[in-house]
Amino acid sequence: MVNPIFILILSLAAGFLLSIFEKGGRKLSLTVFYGVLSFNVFVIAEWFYRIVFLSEPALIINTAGFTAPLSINLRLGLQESFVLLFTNFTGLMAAIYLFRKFIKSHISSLILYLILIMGINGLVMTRDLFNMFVFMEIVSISTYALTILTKTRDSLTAGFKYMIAGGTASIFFLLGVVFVYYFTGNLNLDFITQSDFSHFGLISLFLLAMAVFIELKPFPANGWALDVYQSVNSGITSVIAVVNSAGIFFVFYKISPLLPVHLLHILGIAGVITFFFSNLMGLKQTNAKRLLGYSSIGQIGLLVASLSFTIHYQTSLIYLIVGGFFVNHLIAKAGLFWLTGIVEKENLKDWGVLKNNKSLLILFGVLLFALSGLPPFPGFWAKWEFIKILTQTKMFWVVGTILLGSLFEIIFLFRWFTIAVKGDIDSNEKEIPFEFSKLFPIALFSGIILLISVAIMKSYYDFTLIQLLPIIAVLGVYLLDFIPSKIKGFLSLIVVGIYGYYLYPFESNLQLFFGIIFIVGSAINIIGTLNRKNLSQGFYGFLLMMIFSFGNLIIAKTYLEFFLAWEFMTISSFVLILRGNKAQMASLMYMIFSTAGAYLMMVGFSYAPALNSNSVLINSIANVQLPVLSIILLAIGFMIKSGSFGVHIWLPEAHAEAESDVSPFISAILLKAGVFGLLMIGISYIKNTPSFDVFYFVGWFGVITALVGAFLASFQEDAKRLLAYSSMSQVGYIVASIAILSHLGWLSAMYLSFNHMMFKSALFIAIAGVYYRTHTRTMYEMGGLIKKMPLSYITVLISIIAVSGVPPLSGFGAKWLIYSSFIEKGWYFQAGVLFFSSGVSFLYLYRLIHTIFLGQLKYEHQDIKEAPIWFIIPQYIFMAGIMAISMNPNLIIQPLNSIVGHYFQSAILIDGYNITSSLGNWNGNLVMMVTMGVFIVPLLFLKLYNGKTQKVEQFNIVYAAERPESPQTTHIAHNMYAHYRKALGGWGKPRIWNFWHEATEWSHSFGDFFRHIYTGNGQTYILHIILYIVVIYIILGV
Amino acid sequence: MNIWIKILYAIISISVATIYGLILGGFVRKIYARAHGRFGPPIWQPFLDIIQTHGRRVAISHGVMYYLGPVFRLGGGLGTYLFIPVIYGSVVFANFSMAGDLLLVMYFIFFGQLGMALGAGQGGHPYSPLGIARGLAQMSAFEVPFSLAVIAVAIQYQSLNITTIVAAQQGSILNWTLFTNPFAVIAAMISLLGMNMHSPFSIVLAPQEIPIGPPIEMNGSFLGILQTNRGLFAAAKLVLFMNLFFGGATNLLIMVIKTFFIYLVSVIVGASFPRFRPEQSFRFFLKWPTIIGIIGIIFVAYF
Amino acid sequence: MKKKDINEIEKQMKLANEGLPEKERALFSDARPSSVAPLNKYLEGFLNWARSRSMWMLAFGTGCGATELRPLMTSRFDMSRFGIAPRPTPRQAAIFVVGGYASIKTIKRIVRSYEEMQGPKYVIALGSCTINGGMYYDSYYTINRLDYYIPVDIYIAGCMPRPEALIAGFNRLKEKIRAGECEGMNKYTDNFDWYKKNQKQIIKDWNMPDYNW
Amino acid sequence: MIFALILGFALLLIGIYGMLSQRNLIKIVISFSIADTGTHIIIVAIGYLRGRTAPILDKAIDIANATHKVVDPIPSALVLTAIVIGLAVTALMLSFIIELYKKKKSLSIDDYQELKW
Repeated sequence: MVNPIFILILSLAAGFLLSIFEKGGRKLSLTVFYGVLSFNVFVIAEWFYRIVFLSEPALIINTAGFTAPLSINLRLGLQESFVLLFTNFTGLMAAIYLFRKFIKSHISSLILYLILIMGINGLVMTRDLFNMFVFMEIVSISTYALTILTKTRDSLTAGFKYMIAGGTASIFFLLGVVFVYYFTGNLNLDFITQSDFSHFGLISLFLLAMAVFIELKPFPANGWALDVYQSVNSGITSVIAVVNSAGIFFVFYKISPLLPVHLLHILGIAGVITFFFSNLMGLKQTNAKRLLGYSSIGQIGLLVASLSFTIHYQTSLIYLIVGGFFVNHLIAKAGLFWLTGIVEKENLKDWGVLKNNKSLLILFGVLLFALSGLPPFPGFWAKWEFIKILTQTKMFWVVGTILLGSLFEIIFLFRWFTIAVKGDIDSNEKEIPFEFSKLFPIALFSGIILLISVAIMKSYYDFTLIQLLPIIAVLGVYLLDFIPSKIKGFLSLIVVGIYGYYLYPFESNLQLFFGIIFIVGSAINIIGTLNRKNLSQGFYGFLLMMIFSFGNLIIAKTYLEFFLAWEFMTISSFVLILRGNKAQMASLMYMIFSTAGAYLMMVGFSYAPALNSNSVLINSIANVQLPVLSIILLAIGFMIKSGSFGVHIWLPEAHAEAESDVSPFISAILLKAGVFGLLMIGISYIKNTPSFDVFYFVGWFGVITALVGAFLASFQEDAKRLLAYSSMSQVGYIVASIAILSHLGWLSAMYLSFNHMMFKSALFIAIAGVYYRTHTRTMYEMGGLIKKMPLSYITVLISIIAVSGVPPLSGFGAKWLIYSSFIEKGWYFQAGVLFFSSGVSFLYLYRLIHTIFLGQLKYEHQDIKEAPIWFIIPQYIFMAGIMAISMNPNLIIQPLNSIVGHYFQSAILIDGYNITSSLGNWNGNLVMMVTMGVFIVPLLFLKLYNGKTQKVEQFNIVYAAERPESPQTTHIAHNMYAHYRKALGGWGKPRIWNFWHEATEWSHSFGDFFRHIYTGNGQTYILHIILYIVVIYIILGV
Repeated sequence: MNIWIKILYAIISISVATIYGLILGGFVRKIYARAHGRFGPPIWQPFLDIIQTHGRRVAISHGVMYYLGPVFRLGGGLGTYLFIPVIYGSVVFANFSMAGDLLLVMYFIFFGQLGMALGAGQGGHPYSPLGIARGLAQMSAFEVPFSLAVIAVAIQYQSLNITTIVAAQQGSILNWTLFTNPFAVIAAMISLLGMNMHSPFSIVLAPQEIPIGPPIEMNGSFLGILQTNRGLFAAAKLVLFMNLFFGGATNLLIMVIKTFFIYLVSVIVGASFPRFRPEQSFRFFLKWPTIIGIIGIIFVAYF
Repeated sequence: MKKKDINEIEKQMKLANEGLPEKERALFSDARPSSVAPLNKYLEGFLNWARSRSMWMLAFGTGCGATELRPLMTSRFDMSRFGIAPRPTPRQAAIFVVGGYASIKTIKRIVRSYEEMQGPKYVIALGSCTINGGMYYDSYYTINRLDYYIPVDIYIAGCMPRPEALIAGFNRLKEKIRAGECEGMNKYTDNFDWYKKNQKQIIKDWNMPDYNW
Repeated sequence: MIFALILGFALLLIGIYGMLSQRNLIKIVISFSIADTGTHIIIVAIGYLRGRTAPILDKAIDIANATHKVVDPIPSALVLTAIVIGLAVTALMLSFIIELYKKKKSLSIDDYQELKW
């Protein structure tokens, strides 16, 4: 137990003595240097341990034998020890990171570094404003000097700008301090209260706050900081961005109780604006370190905002929110800055080199996901609670700005990530050299942030193991990644089986139904992945993560559990999509749209009233009256996931570019998560009808989605894209049926969901098999494969009949239910649109089967074989399901009838095989029998009456008395529905795509426009600072 | 009811419909010929053609789907017909209409078309998919006014059951949907023009552009089956329209008269107009008849 | 012979298809056509009756005689009253009307189209040129006798024959079909090698299979 | 004292104006120094509390009430420290300028704006 004052003393002493030690060689001085840094960490760690776990009171250290206010006092409480532990530890790590640099550099850099750390320690602990100024200046001067550790012209310029900006800020701080003294006669924070200040005295606090605030780099008075981040050595940058920022933020935290609420709010809003604009400007940034700088500035803005808006809430919440943002941002940022130093690529485009270095890539991923505020990282929890507070206090503008800013951040961070995973690299690119001293801190920080995440989940939220399962899956499979992928696949199958068995005792049958779609459907689809030949590193981990999150979605008991599972689902599916060969753009779009949806849902859930039962969400939400705003936001969120019209553009890309055995998961199962969510809102909706009929519009969106999806599918050349749009269309039907809010409607929605899961899985797996053999997805490059891949053909045939709704297969049941429900409800025009889209669906279905399997076989496909057995097995499992339901629709209709019966009065009568609705009836079995009959009779007739039948080959066609030139010119497949496109005229333009494209362009242009205020001229930056203070002053209106 | 008797009735019903449909086809050719100032073939010419095609000694087949295509087609025709109650109150001609309602019939129409499209597709001839692409596109377009009309009928009678719809139209000629909901009937009749694929909507078979389109490779019995189906399917569609919009029929004679006049509409239009280009046809269906269909729905639902 | 034996022989008698490049061989059927015996008297008679009354023709405008085919469809001559109907594809046609002189380029197409028709099939040769070359008797690029290349059932002489003559020819063909005399298809398969030899003698760029199914 | 205060503020404003208007790096540093000095003068001017004595603990002051009788020595200490710090910063700035000049042979701040946006 060492008095923390020794940190200061020892550091200072060592700092002075280092140049003497240097005489004994660099080894000795380095030993002393690292020894002191470690000592600091050790001392603080011990104090932290005592305060947190042994509940010791905060330590007050009086200096010079006097009590405060006459003397300066230091305080080491919970907050201080936490911040100090963090800063000292980061300082040590950064020093380790800089080890190679420190071996060679001048001894003064070691001294400066020690003094810097010492200054931070003092800054955090001191309770005296004057002392604070001194420490701040110590920190600043040592930082200025350290900026030129790597002496380049850029770092010199940046350092100079930094100095004049910092100097200006310190003038204001000095003025603030002296005014505080003038008005209160005191400089000790423990002895000053807000009431000590007259109205006029607020000016002193204002100056003080502004000086600190300027050091925290608010937009737009922060150009100097960006330059520093960009140009200075990564190790030092990490110290400036993390250690310094942490210290200065803590100063802000210390003086914040003094600040009047409205000033605090203005600063909070300034923080939000900073967050928004720096992320907006980050969009256009291509320099990795400067980008991190933008992100850093933004995050600090968010940190300030979170502190300003939550300061009056309970302490544990502040710890979670502010602490969460703090830890999350700083750890991630430190790690990322260090990474930039290792990769040494300035331009983001060149970051594809990471692809060859898996361990760096993983670290990069962890840190980036953390920085983006995705679960399980602390930033997620902080954001969730923060948004909740803001929403409940109806600060919607702030919420919107923060979330939009976060979205921009997601965009540039994930663009970076996708480049790192999938970007192009030079073939003569050198391997990234391995340096333990550089890698170690990053790895350690990644580990720490994961540990903190788990700690928050376990201790603050009390999550059970099952909620942690998605993370455990990823980490667990990562450890087992050396096993061949087939074994991993079988293991996954078993694990999913056990997981399903564990989940099985559901509270409601609705859960069971979705359990079957999610878990059983996934399990069957896993069989398709067994075809993988190589190690498939990381694949099964994220696959399991996705499946577990599906499961967790349906057993979620609170909004947070639901949302957590939702986010895990998004993350895992994003990674899975990104594994595709050309999936860079696709996965990015998926991530952006998913995140936008998730943010809307976050607000929606935050605004929803608290649940008051311990039942699963899907049950307990029935007792809650969701406000209209919540319903709208949640509905949009879910509809983004289900690919509704307007927000569908991610869908075809993601489905098409994902690996072909991943697509069935995305299309057949993932989209159902949105369906599940909509049903969940619906359950609340029917019990507590809101004043505004949101679902009427949802219904319209559903039918338009169905129509547009069908048209878009018809105009695709890419088989998987076609299937993707088909999914969009089908889910449109489902969404519209849910929106009907009637027994028949929900029956049809669930029936179609189940059916869609089966036939779309089968279709995607079949196409996966075709792709596996032909290596192309472009349909017109195939053709005539029926003779080569008959089993796949049969799957596709049965599936497209099921999709199209042609009797006697199960698809007709869906159509019958849907139209009956629409007409029953009185949604006549919607039904008309659905009829139209179901007519259009024939176009793409025929195109799919014809251009791939019928027509002319190409030369290069003359000796391909049937798809591998692992693709055939799942297909035929699904086929068996479709045929069973087709023969006996009661297999599914009856259970669904009872499930939906919980929510609505049953509207159908089941009598044997006959199902009667209020409008008509349908006897699936009889239809099947009659169809069999009318099929077999002509077949026998044909067999009997056809003369000698000669089987001929593909070129034995009449061809205007000529012979076909080549299969390519004889196969009608390219732009098959050109005439329809022509007929549609202006309606066929990709307006939605253009809209989002324009939105992207505009936001990038705005970002570019705003970042031009950073002219690079130091004087302009000073002007910004001064103007900023003046403007805030005017707004404050003191 | 004994299933065998049911099947026997079905066979009778189908035979009547097929013969009627084929004769109707012959009659139409006669009408066309007269419009051209010719004598034209005898009315029973379709039968001769069918016998002749079945009498071919050799037939070529491009594969399994090609073989099954016509089977699907005729199956579709048979099924469509079998799910429609042909004569109101008749046991023999009730067919298997208890298996489902109007929606079933509407979707069963696609059964044959899809199967035929697949068969033609395996034929490997470029004109087949061209014709099918036109056909499918046109179908999706004329389905719009037709489905709007069907919705209007469903609203009007609060039922999708064809027998119920027919029953509601009994009593007086003014009870026919034609008079109670003229807009829906107009929309449906225009889409019938498309379904029957006479000019100006004969873009699928268009012998001058894409020599006969989908069935270009069809020969021998394959073609014979298709021709048989053409008669049956025409009869089925006409009976459906008669049931939905023209009061149904209580005996065979009325059925023949009504369906003949319904068909005459297509024939007259067909004999008077040249062919549309495909995109003109799609646009046409998505414009005027659709608007009329919407008016039809508004008319029954909100007035 | 038993059916099994026939199959066996057929298997041995695959066509060589030497005119085709290697990679296209699999794209064309190499089955050799075989003759099909008529059914028993009554059944064949019935079918022949139907065939004679439903004459689907492939109106292949090979030469100038094709000009005379068109008026047949008009209201003046109205061939449809005889059950004659044009078909757009050889697959569905039973009567091949060779409309006049056949140049070597055309004879290739004639052979191809003829072989693509499904039997029983009949050939009407129009105009003198198909009989003896007519005015092209000494042309270097026109064949003189059509029935060296495909079996012809009816010749309609004249340069050119009027539509009335054509109708007379059709009626004569009708009678021949009724009488069961038109077995040109079997003649072609029975003398397949002879016909092929003749065809290949004049068609130099033989880039199609030996029999166009 | 008021005069000192006004002078301090005047110097501060002049310094800031100089920092904003001068293009020469050295002149900017000089302006900064002027502003800094202005601040120091302000501190000195307002650091004195009217009616209290110097913070020297001798007999004249009752030790128990010392906190209410004496002027806190902090402002004076503050000024001293601030001067020292200002000096350090100025020195550092000048050394940066030297380095910059070595690199680019220019003293105009306009020549050092490659880092931007």
